[in-house]
Amino acid sequence: MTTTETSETLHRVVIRFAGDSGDGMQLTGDRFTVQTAEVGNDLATLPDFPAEIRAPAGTTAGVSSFQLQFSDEDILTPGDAPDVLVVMNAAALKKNIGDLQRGGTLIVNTDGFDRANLKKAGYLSSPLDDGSLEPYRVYELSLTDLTTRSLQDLVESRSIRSKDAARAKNMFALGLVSWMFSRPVDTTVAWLEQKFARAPAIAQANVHALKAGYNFGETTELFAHRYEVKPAKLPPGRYRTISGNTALAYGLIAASQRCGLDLFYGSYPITPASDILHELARHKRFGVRTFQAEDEIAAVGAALGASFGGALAVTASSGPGIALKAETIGLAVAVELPLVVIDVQRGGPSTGLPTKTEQADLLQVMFGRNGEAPVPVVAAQSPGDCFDAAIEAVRIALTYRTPVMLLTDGYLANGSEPWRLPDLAALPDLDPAFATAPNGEDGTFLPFLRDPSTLARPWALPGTPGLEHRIGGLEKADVTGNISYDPDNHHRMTELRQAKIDGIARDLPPLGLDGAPTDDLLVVGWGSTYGPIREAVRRVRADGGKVACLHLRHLNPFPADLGDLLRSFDRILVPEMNMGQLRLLLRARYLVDAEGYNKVRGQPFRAAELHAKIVGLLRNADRMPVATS
Amino acid sequence: MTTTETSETLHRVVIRFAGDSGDGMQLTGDRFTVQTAEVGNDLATLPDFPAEIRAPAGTTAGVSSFQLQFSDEDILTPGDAPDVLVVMNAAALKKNIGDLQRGGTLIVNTDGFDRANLKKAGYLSSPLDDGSLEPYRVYELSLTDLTTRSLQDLVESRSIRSKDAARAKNMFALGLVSWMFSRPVDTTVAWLEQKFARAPAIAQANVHALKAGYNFGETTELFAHRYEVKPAKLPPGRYRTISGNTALAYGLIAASQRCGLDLFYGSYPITPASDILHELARHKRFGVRTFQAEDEIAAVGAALGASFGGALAVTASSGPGIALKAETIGLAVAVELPLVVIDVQRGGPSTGLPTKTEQADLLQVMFGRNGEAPVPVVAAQSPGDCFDAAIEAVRIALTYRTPVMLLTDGYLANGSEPWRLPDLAALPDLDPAFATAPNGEDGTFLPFLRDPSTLARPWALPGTPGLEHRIGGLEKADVTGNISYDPDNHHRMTELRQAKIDGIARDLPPLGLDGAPTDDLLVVGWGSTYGPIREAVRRVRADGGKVACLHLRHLNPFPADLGDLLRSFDRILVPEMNMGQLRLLLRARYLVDAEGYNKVRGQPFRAAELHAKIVGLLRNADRMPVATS
Amino acid sequence: MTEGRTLTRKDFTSDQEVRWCPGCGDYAILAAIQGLLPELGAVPERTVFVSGIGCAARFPYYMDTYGFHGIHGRAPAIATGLAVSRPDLDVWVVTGDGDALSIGGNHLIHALRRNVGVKILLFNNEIYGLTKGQYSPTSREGQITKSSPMGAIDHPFNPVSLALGAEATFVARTLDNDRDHLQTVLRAAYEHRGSAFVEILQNCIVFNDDAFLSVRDRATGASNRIELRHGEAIVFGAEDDRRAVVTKDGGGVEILPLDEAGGRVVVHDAHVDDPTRAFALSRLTDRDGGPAPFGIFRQVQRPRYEALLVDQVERAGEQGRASLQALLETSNVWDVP
Amino acid sequence: MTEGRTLTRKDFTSDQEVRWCPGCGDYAILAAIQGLLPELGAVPERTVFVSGIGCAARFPYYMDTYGFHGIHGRAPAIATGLAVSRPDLDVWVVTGDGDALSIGGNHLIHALRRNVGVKILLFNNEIYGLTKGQYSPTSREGQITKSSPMGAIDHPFNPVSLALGAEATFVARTLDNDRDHLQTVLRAAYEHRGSAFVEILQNCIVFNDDAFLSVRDRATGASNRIELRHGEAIVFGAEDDRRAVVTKDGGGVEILPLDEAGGRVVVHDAHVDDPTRAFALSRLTDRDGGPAPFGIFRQVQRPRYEALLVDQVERAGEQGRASLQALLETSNVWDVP
Ligand SMILES: Cc1ncc(C[n+]2csc(CCOP(=O)(O)OP(=O)(O)O)c2C)c(N)n1
Ligand SMILES: Cc1ncc(C[n+]2csc(CCOP(=O)(O)OP(=O)(O)O)c2C)c(N)n1
Ligand code: SF4
Ligand code: SF4
Ligand SMILES: [Mg+2]
Ligand SMILES: [Mg+2]
Repeated sequence: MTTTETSETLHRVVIRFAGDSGDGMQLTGDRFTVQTAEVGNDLATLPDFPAEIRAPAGTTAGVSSFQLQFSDEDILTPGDAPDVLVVMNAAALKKNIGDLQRGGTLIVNTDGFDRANLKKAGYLSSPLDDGSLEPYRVYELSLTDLTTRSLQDLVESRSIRSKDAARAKNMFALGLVSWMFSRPVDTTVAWLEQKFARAPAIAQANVHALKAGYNFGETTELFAHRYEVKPAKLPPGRYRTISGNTALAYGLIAASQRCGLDLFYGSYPITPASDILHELARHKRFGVRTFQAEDEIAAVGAALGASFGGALAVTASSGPGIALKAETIGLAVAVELPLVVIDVQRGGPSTGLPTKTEQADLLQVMFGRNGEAPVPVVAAQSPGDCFDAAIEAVRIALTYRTPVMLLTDGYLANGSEPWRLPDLAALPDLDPAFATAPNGEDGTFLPFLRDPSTLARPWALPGTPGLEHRIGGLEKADVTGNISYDPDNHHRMTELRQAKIDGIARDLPPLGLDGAPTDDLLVVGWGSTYGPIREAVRRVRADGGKVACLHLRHLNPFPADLGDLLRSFDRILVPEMNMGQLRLLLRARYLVDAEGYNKVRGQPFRAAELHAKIVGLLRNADRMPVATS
Repeated sequence: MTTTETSETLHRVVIRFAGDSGDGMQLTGDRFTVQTAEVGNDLATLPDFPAEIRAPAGTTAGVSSFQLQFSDEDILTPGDAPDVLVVMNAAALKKNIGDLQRGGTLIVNTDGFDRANLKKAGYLSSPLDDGSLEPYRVYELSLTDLTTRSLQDLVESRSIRSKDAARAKNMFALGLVSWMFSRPVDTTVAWLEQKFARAPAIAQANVHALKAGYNFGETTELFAHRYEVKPAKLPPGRYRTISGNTALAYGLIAASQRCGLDLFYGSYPITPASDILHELARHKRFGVRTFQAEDEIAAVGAALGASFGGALAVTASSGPGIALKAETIGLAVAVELPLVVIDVQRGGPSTGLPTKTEQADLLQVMFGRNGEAPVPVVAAQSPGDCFDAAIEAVRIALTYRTPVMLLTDGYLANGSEPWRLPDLAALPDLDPAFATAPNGEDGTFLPFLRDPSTLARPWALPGTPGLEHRIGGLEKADVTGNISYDPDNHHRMTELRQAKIDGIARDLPPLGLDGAPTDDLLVVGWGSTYGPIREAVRRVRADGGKVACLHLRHLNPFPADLGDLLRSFDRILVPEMNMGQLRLLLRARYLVDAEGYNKVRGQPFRAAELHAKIVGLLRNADRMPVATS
Repeated sequence: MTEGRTLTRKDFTSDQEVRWCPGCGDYAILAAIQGLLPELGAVPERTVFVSGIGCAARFPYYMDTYGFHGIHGRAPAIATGLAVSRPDLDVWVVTGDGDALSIGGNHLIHALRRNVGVKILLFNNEIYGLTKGQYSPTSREGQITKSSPMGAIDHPFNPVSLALGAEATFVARTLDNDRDHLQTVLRAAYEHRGSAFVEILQNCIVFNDDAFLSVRDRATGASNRIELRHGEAIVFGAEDDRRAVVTKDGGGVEILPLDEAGGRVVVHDAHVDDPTRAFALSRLTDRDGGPAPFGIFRQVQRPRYEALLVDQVERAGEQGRASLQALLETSNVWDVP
Repeated sequence: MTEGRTLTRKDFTSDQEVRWCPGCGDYAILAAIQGLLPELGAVPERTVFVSGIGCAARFPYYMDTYGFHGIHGRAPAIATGLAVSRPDLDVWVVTGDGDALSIGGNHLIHALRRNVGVKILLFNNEIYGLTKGQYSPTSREGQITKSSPMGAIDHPFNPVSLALGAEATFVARTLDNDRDHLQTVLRAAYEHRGSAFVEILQNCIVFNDDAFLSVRDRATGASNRIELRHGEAIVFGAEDDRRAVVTKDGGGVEILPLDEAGGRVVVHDAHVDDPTRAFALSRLTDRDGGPAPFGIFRQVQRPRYEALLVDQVERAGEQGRASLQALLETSNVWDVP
């Protein structure tokens, strides 16, 4: 350490990297995340990028950003407003400056502010000169120039082109910020060397730039401060960072190992679900068979065919693709075979906002099929939780011989957090319990003779002698499964299918209420709003408000104790990134006058807005200590 | 008239014809319906046939039937239990006898009761001999034999084959029953001559058989009775009988004439919606363009393309096909173009019961799309009402530039009733109100600048100079319609789309409550349950019960006065041929503790079961005069 | 495969009543297949029939094997998933001209290009039977049906041409009422390693009777059937009216009286890799009431999709036993004590 | 059609920023089309671009015409409805290899068989661009992509073969970086009365750079391009390496050095009704880094779908003015006083 430097200890920091789509901001953020995890901080991330592969360079439409919150205590969200903003060009400044905390740190790459940049960003005069940045602690640096100069040798020796040198500026920035927040860069060095193993010169350039940035921080006298964020006191265990899509893929593989069935994953690429396919395709050694189908209908159809054959069958998509799968999911309901259907939700309707997050498919997955076709619905609440949610979806599908909808969203899919590796031995037992022998009198096989406790039907695999049978989408006679147009049978079968799904509630553990039934308000959520809701509730409590919260993993059927819990509160708030879908279900089922907080902005909630909403409600009801106002 | 005959006057009769799929029961029923309409009775019909083209001859699976109620007063349903049952074979007896009123009239074709017939029907001994038919007034006739004998000349002269002669037995039966209920057969004679114009011998055979049946009634002494049902006192006007599918097709043509746009009908065949396509394909002289697409997705896609081009665009299917259209309906929501989507509901889930009726697609059409994608929903309540419902759907689509879901069902589609021809001049004015000139400053065109009162956007047709614009499924900037990923814009557009649909409620007339807000119970229905609900309510009132009822044409948005009306009742019953879909919506929206009466039997409700349910509810609440118990 | 069991057609016949119209061509196909399977050494428990929706698609219910009556058009997709996860099974798809070529066209062509080991039997009756008589993608121009009262205006697909354009490795045509031919073709399809596409002309007696009269008529049909036999010159017709298929200038083939054919008679080669000649033959059709080719147009080897996939799984597995723990730890980990 | 207006490429250029990656082949196609339309006499208000989803499918936003950015795969369906209801418009479809051949395969082949008057431009980059690099139905066997880390195992479609198998009346291939060729082909497509299918090889610089190197390379590509010109012998190659396309025994065509070709050189006939020769030519591909044919494979006349439909509507109309009242009274009516 140089002598000029003082080191300040912070509890939590929110940092955002922003630049052009081509500037490598996602990669920078990813690496900073890994380095931060290594230091032992708790963290949460929020990548945000345009729907175009590379939207017009230099424009605000082309800005890509990555936000990360890290802390020495456990945290739940990627943070509302950044404390530190790194911008690579004028457009990135324009688009992000409004979010930066007053007094926050702004690191500007001045090389991204020439006239063309300013014009593309829509600036008439340079914001660097007009005083508009006064509220911030601004560091203006020629990052591109500093980077190229640090790589001059490599360029001169023709190891790399000068274009390549300029491209490494994100690594320079990463080095600098790593120094600033005292994060070691060794793993990034190793990672770069592996990633560019086939282009050693490029690897070298990036490593060089990274170290140059780090050293620049250390040697320059520009920065008065260096910060430290101490490790968080996380529960003991082995940790890694993980994104939701990866956790989901791992969860599926774990479930497949656990139940002893090969995983069949039928899918058609779509943002933000494609990465699950990419991840699984790399793990064929676990017996995973990935099938990139011609469309979503074929993907789910193939999965259902594989399920008939005895595979652990999974399909995934985002909203538009789930709509296409609707008819086949209905068939799966009718034939009662295990199937997991993953919906990584994104902004809608229609193509909507493909790279943004939203929770507006709940009613679609509940009701988006013809006829009475009930399907269990499970939702994940954080990136790491996607692992558990996947296993739970598989458990229900296998136990009840039913398609299960598993909901995640764009934020969970791409966001990441530290994740404590699960104790594999403690994962639930999953048993396919295939039918092996005739279940009828006189040795016949009755494919719709149900298990009296679960109402599940037998799953008999082709290849098993004596259990030959036919299934299909026409109504089936109870027990025998033969085609039946009998009116009473149809009513009975409709009731049985419903009762089977309703019965899943029996397995569910009691709901964990965070708070007391005597609190003044209950906040009910589901899915990725978990972090912001918990965070907001913490803050409200810190302000003296009495608020409880409840986060639902199971959206169909609802847990058996939900009704009583809801009815023990006078006021219920349901924040959702949709226009009130869970709220509709709760009101219809329990006749409780739940209120909504509904925003569809393609962004996760900020804890601050939820905090404000809750405090407002409590105040209206005269339930907020005045001191905090 | 022969001397042996006495004529009895009845108020209402329920008759059912039942036979093998190949026996022509649907045709017989249709003709009897027309003859009955001509006499001036009010009537309602219920065809019921297997999903197979010609299910196994002689088995109960192959039985096809047609039920008709006719009366001298206005009636609402095809009747619960038949007074008269005509069966052409043993299987038809087996399947239908349970429904016949005790003391009812049973006409049996004994030629359909040979050993093979009995075996196929699953009879161990002949029901004609074992006394089981004692509760009925049974007429055993060798219908087949009587028919062939009456056609002996034609067979002998080789004009027809003896197979053809036997086939005409349904006409013999029709003749007999026509005599019995004093209906003239002239129009059927004319109809037969036209239908078989290309095969005059077949025409002759059928006419012969028909008259032979009629004369048989007149001359034989078997029948003690002949019945008369006097004309009903219907509102004055010109009448015809009409089925729901035909009325729907006519409604679409009328709407197209009214708004001056050519009708584009994109569809893929599916039971029970195909007849709309067949009907429309015959009316190209009205400028109708029917397009039989390669699948349902193409059908709705083509319709949406046609709408972009300025046609009155309509697509139709049944539940499974509607599921397939979901993604494209979402696109229509996003691009805000007029489109009518018809769902002729049938038994589900999946392929379900293709030829049976059900109302279980309400939640699918409400929510079966990704993202927040609100769509107006309109439902028809009787066969003739399909005409008006179609026009209302078109009105909303054109006025609000939105896809509209129009719900009918298998019962409405195939059932028929007398229909008073509408006064065409009094049909609503429909104005496409195309954009013709730029609406922005400096002559630009803003495709998402909304009409302030309806929030509808301008509909600008290709071919119009100066209004060139692009639409699509990505989120659009308010006003300009350019692609926008702006968070606040997305929220605003989501709210605007919702507000536009909610605003439709402003146009809706006050709800017509049948009954008084002080009544003890409110029965709320929608769709084809109209008839049985009204009939049941009449009966309850006749018993002294105080019950009101309400039938909803608009299921989204709900009429503005619905909430107040609901809340003025202590008890609400919602009978539906599903597991409680409207009920869910009402409970969620108005927090009223509505109870359901839910049956999915593939059959319309019987007035009797609803009567029993209502009486039971009133009794439980001590609200039923004891006298009637 | 029969493991000492002697199976007969009864072992493949389910107890369900057959629900087709009397006289429907589907009956003959059902009987032919029930009779053939035991001969092929197939066993009921390892045989699966998958179908979509339509009259034809009711087929699985009548077979005492495993069966999956799917939804309209999706049978090739369902069958693909089944075959990929269970390459040990015999997977058959039974489909109609609407099911396979209208709503299911995409799944069909993708299954064929992938060469999934599924045998696809298309019962082509040139009509939608189950929905009571609308025109289909194989109906003829001008055909009057319920949905085309003024005549169909759609130019039809030629199923064999389409399959060849979609890279199919096995393509054949046969018909319902020639049991021997049907069984011969199906045997070859069964033995083909990869996807097999068989168009079976099938008479719908109710809605499109005699659509194939020129080639199906008991008396005269045989003389209009151009039998394709690998390695043989393509000559057909009645004794007194022998005709030959000959190459045509500018590509393609045509029909000439045998005595005018000269040296141009085509010798059929189903195994040649280039599908052009098979495509040329497919252009001879009975649309105008004339002769049409029957038999195996094309039969070439290409790796099966599921074999390639299994191979990747196995190769991946060779890298050592898969450990879940190791997988979770692929990324940098740290320990919190 | 321009009615005295003189239009330029600017009249077809919208004010929207073009959002493709720098160096993407799509730019050249866009510029070529914007430059061509005024020459063809097209007018912006009667021109409509319809697309699905993908990088290519962003095309309509950049044209100052009417435009409809649809959903994935459905552009041919949307365009069909538009063309059928508005035969007066010029309707173009812009689609990608995933959009047209994967999810949208069925709509594509049905539009082609119906011969709807829609011009379908398939930008084939052999990859899913917009979703960041998965293999597509035209990707090559063994291709390593995000979703095929061990190599793609799907046998690809040959888009030209598929279109021919689907009864297309106009089928052509061109490429992004040969503006003259592109414009010549598109002009012919525009003038064709019926559906036109044009495969445009397009370089995706980010996810599949140089996929078409053998035919697209600035220096050597031209010599590997087999130019198809109606009525001309098919000869190509560098000055010192002239090669010819010749007929092959057993059907199909192959490539020989010109001096070995003898009398077997194929004279291209795009107008012959039998699509066999065009199909044969389509089997020559650049998959192995060799030469491939460009130009118009097939161009034959068949009535347009929408013209046939309009004709039925008009013929129906000749039966006299349609009266709604009369329609309602077609069935027996009775009066209640
Ligand atoms: C999604 C969906 N669309 C439409 C239908 C209605 N439908 C059932 S079978 C069929 C066509 C049958 O024709 P084909 O495939 O030729 O079989 P065939 O009955 O002639 O054997 C149609 C349109 C359906 N069941 N599901
Ligand atoms: C229903 C649906 N499924 C999947 C997607 C995701 N998606 C968008 S474009 C695309 C493929 C693009 O490939 P291609 O058509 O070849 O176009 P390119 O981007 O290469 O130009 C996919 C899979 C989607 N938008 N909608
Ligand atoms: S409708 Fe035609 S295809 Fe269907 S069962 Fe009857 S005869 Fe066979
Ligand atoms: S990803 Fe490929 S196809 Fe898409 S814009 Fe970039 S270079 Fe073009
Ligand atoms: Mg058919
Ligand atoms: Mg592509």
